[in-house]
Amino acid sequence: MTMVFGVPLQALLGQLLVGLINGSFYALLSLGLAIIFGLLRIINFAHGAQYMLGAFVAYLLLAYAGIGYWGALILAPLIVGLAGAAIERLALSRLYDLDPLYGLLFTFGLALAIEGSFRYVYGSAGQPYAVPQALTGARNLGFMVLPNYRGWVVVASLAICVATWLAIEKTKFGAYLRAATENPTLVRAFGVNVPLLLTFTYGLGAALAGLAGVMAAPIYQVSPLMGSNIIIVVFAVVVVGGMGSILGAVVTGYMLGLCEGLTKVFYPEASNIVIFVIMAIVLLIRPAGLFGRTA
Amino acid sequence: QVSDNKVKIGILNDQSGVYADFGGKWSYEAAKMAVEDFGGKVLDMPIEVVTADHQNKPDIASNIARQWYDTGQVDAIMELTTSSVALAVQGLSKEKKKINLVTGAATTELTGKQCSPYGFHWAYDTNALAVGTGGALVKAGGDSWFFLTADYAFGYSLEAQTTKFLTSNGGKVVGSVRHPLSNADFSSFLLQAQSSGAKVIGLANAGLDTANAIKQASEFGIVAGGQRLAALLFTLAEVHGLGLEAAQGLSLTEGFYWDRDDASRAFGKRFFERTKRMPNMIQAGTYSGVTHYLKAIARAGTDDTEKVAEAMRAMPVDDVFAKGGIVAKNGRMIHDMYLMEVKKPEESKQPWDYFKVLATVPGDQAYIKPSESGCPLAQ
Amino acid sequence: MTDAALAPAAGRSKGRGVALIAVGLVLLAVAPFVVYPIFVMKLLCFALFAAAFNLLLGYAGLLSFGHAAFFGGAAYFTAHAVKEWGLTPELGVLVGVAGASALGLAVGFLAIRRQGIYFAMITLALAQMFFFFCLQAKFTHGEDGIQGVPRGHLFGVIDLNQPLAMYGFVAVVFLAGMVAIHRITESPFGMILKSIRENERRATSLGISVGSYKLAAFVMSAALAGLAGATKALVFQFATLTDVGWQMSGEVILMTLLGGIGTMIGPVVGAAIVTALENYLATSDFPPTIVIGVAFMLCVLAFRRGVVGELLATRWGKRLAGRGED
Amino acid sequence: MTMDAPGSEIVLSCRGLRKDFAGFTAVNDVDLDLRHGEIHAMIGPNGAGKTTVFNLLTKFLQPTKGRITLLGQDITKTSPSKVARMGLARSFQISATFPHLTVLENVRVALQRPNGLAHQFWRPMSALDRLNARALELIELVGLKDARNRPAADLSYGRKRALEIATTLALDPKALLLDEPMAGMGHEDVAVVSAIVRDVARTRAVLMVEHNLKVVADLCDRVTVLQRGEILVSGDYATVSRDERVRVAYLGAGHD
Amino acid sequence: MTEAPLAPPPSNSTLQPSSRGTKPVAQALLKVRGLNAWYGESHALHGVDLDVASGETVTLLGRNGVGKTTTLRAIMGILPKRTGSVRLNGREMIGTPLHKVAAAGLGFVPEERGIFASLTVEENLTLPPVVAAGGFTVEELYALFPNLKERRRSAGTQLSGGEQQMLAIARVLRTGVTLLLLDEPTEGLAPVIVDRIGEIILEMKRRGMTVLLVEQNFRFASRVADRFYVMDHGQIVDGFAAAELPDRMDRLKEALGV
Ligand SMILES: Nc1ncnc2c1ncn2[C@@H]1O[C@H](COP(=O)(O)OP(=O)(O)OP(=O)(O)O)[C@@H](O)[C@H]1O
Ligand SMILES: Nc1ncnc2c1ncn2[C@@H]1O[C@H](COP(=O)(O)OP(=O)(O)OP(=O)(O)O)[C@@H](O)[C@H]1O
Ligand SMILES: [Mg+2]
Ligand SMILES: [Mg+2]
Repeated sequence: MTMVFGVPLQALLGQLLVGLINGSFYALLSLGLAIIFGLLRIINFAHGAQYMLGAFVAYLLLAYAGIGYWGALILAPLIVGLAGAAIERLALSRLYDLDPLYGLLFTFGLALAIEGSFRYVYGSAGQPYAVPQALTGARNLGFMVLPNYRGWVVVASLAICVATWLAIEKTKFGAYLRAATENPTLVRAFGVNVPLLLTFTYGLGAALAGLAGVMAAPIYQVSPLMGSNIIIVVFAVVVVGGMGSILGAVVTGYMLGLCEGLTKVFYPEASNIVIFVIMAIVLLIRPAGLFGRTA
Repeated sequence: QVSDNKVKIGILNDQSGVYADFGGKWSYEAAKMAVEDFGGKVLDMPIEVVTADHQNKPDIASNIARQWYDTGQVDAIMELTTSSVALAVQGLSKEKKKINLVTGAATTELTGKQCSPYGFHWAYDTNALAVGTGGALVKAGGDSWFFLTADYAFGYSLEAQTTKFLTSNGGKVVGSVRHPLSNADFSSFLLQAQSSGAKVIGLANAGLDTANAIKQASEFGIVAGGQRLAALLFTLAEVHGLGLEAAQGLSLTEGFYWDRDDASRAFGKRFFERTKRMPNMIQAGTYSGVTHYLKAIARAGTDDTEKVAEAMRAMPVDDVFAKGGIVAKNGRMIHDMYLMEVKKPEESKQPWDYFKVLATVPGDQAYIKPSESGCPLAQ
Repeated sequence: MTDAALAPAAGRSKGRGVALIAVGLVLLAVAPFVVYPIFVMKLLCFALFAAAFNLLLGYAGLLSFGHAAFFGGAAYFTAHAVKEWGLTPELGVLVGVAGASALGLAVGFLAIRRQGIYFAMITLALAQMFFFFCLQAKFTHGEDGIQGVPRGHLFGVIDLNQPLAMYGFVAVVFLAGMVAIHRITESPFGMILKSIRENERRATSLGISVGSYKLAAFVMSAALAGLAGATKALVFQFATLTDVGWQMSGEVILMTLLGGIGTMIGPVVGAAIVTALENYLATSDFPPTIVIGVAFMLCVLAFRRGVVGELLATRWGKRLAGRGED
Repeated sequence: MTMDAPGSEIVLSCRGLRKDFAGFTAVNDVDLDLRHGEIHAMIGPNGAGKTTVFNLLTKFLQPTKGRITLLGQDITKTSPSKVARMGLARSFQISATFPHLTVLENVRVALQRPNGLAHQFWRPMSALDRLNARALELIELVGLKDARNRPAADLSYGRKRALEIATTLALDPKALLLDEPMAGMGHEDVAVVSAIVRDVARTRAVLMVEHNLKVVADLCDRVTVLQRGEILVSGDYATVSRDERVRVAYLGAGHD
Repeated sequence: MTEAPLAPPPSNSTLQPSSRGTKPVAQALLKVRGLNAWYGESHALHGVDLDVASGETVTLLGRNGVGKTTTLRAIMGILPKRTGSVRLNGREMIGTPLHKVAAAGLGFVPEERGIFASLTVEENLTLPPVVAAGGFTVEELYALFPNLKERRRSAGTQLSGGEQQMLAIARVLRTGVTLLLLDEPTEGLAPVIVDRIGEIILEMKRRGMTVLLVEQNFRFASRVADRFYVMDHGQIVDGFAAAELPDRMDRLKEALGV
């Protein structure tokens, strides 16, 4: 058996794959966060709550409307996205002229309120949500047994990240978005309804978080606490990637997932700190983050 | 001889935070049930139950406890979920010469170095969980273990105590891995556990961490592959939240199960009618603790702390929760524990029909001998 | 050129300031006999914590999302020093403050490299690292926390187990902390801080090493937050993880925001409201997190100046502050 | 003001100064010498790189290439605040005051550090009162005496520029870099500021960017024309304004 | 020194107040009256009045900082605060949301060009939505500016200054707006490009477009403009037709500080 630093190669490959799966969630979440930050200059502290909301909506759809995973995959992000759009219209749009810190503080309060409400109604132990029938079972890859659902998560999240990236980099709508990031006033002067675009963008970011939530529901316990635990790590991902850089967020998401996976093999005690350590090092060497534009 | 002409019990626990499902507002319900069952009066004085949500903050808990004792005419505080709160309130109760009875927290410190003459620890502790799950499971054939341990003091002590019992019963530990607290993804650790070939994977963690580990173990087909999962701290409420599909085959230890005998079934049914859920050991333990406290007042003929505490120790505990339970000098209520296995979905005949009792662990084996607990009162 | 002619407004507000301070002192003296003393002590600790936080946000313009690390960290250091090393309370508090300052130096050194939201994120992440450290370090006893910390005898003579003695000690620490904060903000150094907040590039061009001043302010704020945390450890006789978590960092922001950023009494008022609210909510039917979350949102949307700020903005408030006449 | 060195002494100079921004060269191969007692103007079309040169000289930007010396010391790698402490002061093109501080406080902030009153956090604010006399002198010089207790934000644009000059002068610098000091000022103000600049320049080296050519012609001993980051021509005003390239690039064909 | 920078033009100015104001123009496409504008608390425009007739090219002259750019921005509505009246085809534009202004027929080429760095040349070119028929097609524009076609795949800001200016103008020509606001289109450009831009403006005029131009390059302006306005201190201080230009040359030179 081939060994790498005292760990069998096969096991290592398995762990790398697992890291990639984790990275998929980081990437999906940081993608939404980066889009919101890139255009709205708002650190969306409620992103974790919106992720949780996605998972909960999926659960509620199943429990009360009998709508299963595949339906939820479409509906839940839509619902979370619409809720996000409403929040943007009602509240966030009033904060754009102020210091960006107020956006951070508002979404912080929002996160507390959403999570608190769900904890109040549903407790914190969580709700059951099973892997969809079509994706149960596992496949032997030789070096590890990969549950089919995990395979789906990697493929789907990669597809979504690429699709979102393409939509933003290659379409007319994306061109509006990118242009509005640079100079919203001028884009408005060209006749584009930028306020609507902003509302849509926040909705899109929230929907991406919701989508990640639905995808997480069969793997992670659907609990009101699921978002607050992951959000800080995702912040670190976005800071390392370079705030506002969409590509940076996605690439860093996968990369840090892998780093974390490796740490779990070689020094598991540090696996929750490793991301912050990387962040500190990156900030020392490249204050703007790995993919950040301005120095 | 009752102070302020009434007996007032405070139920202080987490009702909105991470441990809200452990005992939560349902422990308050259980306490009220106990008072009603007792007849609402003791020594002809009315009994009152108050409650507060400490939000998992020891300072809020300590503040409320002080106010209750000093100005709120509260005679005893019970439940006390999470160890930092339980220890803080026990310290305070000792200073104020008031009774506190812990059902929600697990740490053996409560009846160890930090024990109090007026402090009681009722439903379970880490040692009992370790003996129940570790010791009894080895006897049932699960003799090689791999631990998934939460990387902080609570996890270490669960792991260490379990290890002690399983090795003394002829089992061995083939490996262990420490995972960060609030770790969402366990697949990496589960892969390591899987390839270790251990017969039992012990989950030395709590709450959402345990739930996630179990859910993901089922996804990776660990139980289906012949390995056994043993959760060291997990209750009925959490199995309910996980669903049988994911939880089937899991072993765990509780001090109570509603479907054990006729008395517990009757109690469970009444509790369910009030709360739409079956009681776990913390809620049933709170019922038992309140009842025992009231009995002790009746026996002592006063609510004077010293005398009531003495009476509580003097009487055996015989109720729906415990049969022949003994209250030791260090405050530990010693009673039987049950090693359970979670049923397969097809075995479950009705809602909340989740457990099979695999083994009963006698109280004197489950709990640390008072003389060895490190509590000065029991030397 | 007489000074009086230069700053007439300052002269007027000075008289009122003295009156306000007198009222505050009387309140402080009466409080333990009216309100529950332990609650007042807790409030004073949080008020000092919020004021220390405000020193950074309100006067240097830096939003730290990791201040709980200094508050809770100091609580641990003090608890350990008093319980395990048997130090007297005043030395224990000193150990806590020193620890918080050292921590502040390390966090500040990394964080001041960026501004605005970036600064907030970095402090958050670093504080989170410290949280994990506290979770795992042996001396903190994990989730049990350090319990049963003796209050001991102040300078070896005054028994702090006497509630009034303890109250007196906390009140003196609070006053000393507030005086220090007032002194710092109203000092030549404070003036430089203000100028940096107003226009960093301009300050640099005047030869001010912006980074060192920010770092100094950061360390001072951390030290004072540590003073509050250390005192709290003695009041409650324990130090636990709740005080180092990011929720606590959020709470201190809420206190400051609610009371009024950049004012001297704002954080004190905010701390009083939040602590009272938490205490009240504990026994009410309202879930605390929801109420606090909604309070946050309302503050940001509707009263960004906070209670004190909004009051000062009224005519009566302007008069009180001595600015009404101009 | 004690220094009375001969007018030929070079205070600030740079050689081969270059600044690249992501694939674009904003300043290229610029050599400048600022002499004691001389007013040096830098003119050129918008975007020619004038402000960038200012930022490079004051170290707000790090040059890609080139060497800068101040009073004979190499400052190519020095921090901006250190450079300011060594005696190089500047004003900003976009007016830079401390908006919520009063006029007096604005000037006093500049006086604090040279007088050792910057880091005392233990002393009361009244410790700064001894700076008031000097601060007021400067405020009077630029005609802001009546506004001394008003926040800088309340001042009109032109008066903010005046305040900025007073603040800059408070540092008593050896070299003074003024970025469009007259921009946004009325005619009389231009005259006042011109007089101030002429006065302070007697004992200092001054470099100014100015679009008001009348001011340049009246005030400046030497003019450097910058275009696309490079020096087009340098010399006295008459020479420069006669240069055909300058007329095309900057003065425009309509200029006589 | 006086507090108010709002003082009227100094009396020693050669431009007498009597010459102020505008000659009424038959069926003005754009009618601006009493336009005031502010940047934060600084008051930049003090009651600008001007008219532009359909099909006309009008040039706004004035020294640096007198408010020419601000006038264009205020007409467009991309300032935080403005008051007065801006009528386009009789329709009041003050109060119209900014993103509806383009549809009303106004196109804007900003002084700083506003090329988007994260968009390619072609994306930049096709960014503004088409608001009316009659604009140039992308092919026509590429024919007009071959440099752009050559570099259509490069990032917008990799272009040279001159090319960026072409792109900024071309971008608006596609949308079919009737009135074009051009802010210093020749700034920093080589003479040959200035000539090209002059030709383009003349071509636009032939196609019936209306142009309001801000220009420092007087020679260039005199080649394309039908009428002139002169600004000082945030006000229009003079206005005349191209034919009157030779008579006014001396006074202008002084007013413009050249
Ligand atoms: N940080 C930067 N990144 C990229 N390009 C920059 C940066 N700063 C300036 N530039 C560019 O460098 C060139 C020179 O700018 P600079 O501000 O020095 O011009 P200037 O001569 O001062 O013009 P003005 O007369 O308008 O003030 C401009 O094209 C500008 O866009
Ligand atoms: N964004 C801004 N914020 C504050 N003041 C501004 C701003 N833009 C311009 N100003 C000021 O408004 C006045 C008018 O400026 P404007 O840009 O309209 O002048 P201009 O005539 O276009 O000059 P130029 O020929 O230099 O382009 C100037 O005094 C300028 O300093
Ligand atoms: Mg410039
Ligand atoms: Mg302009």
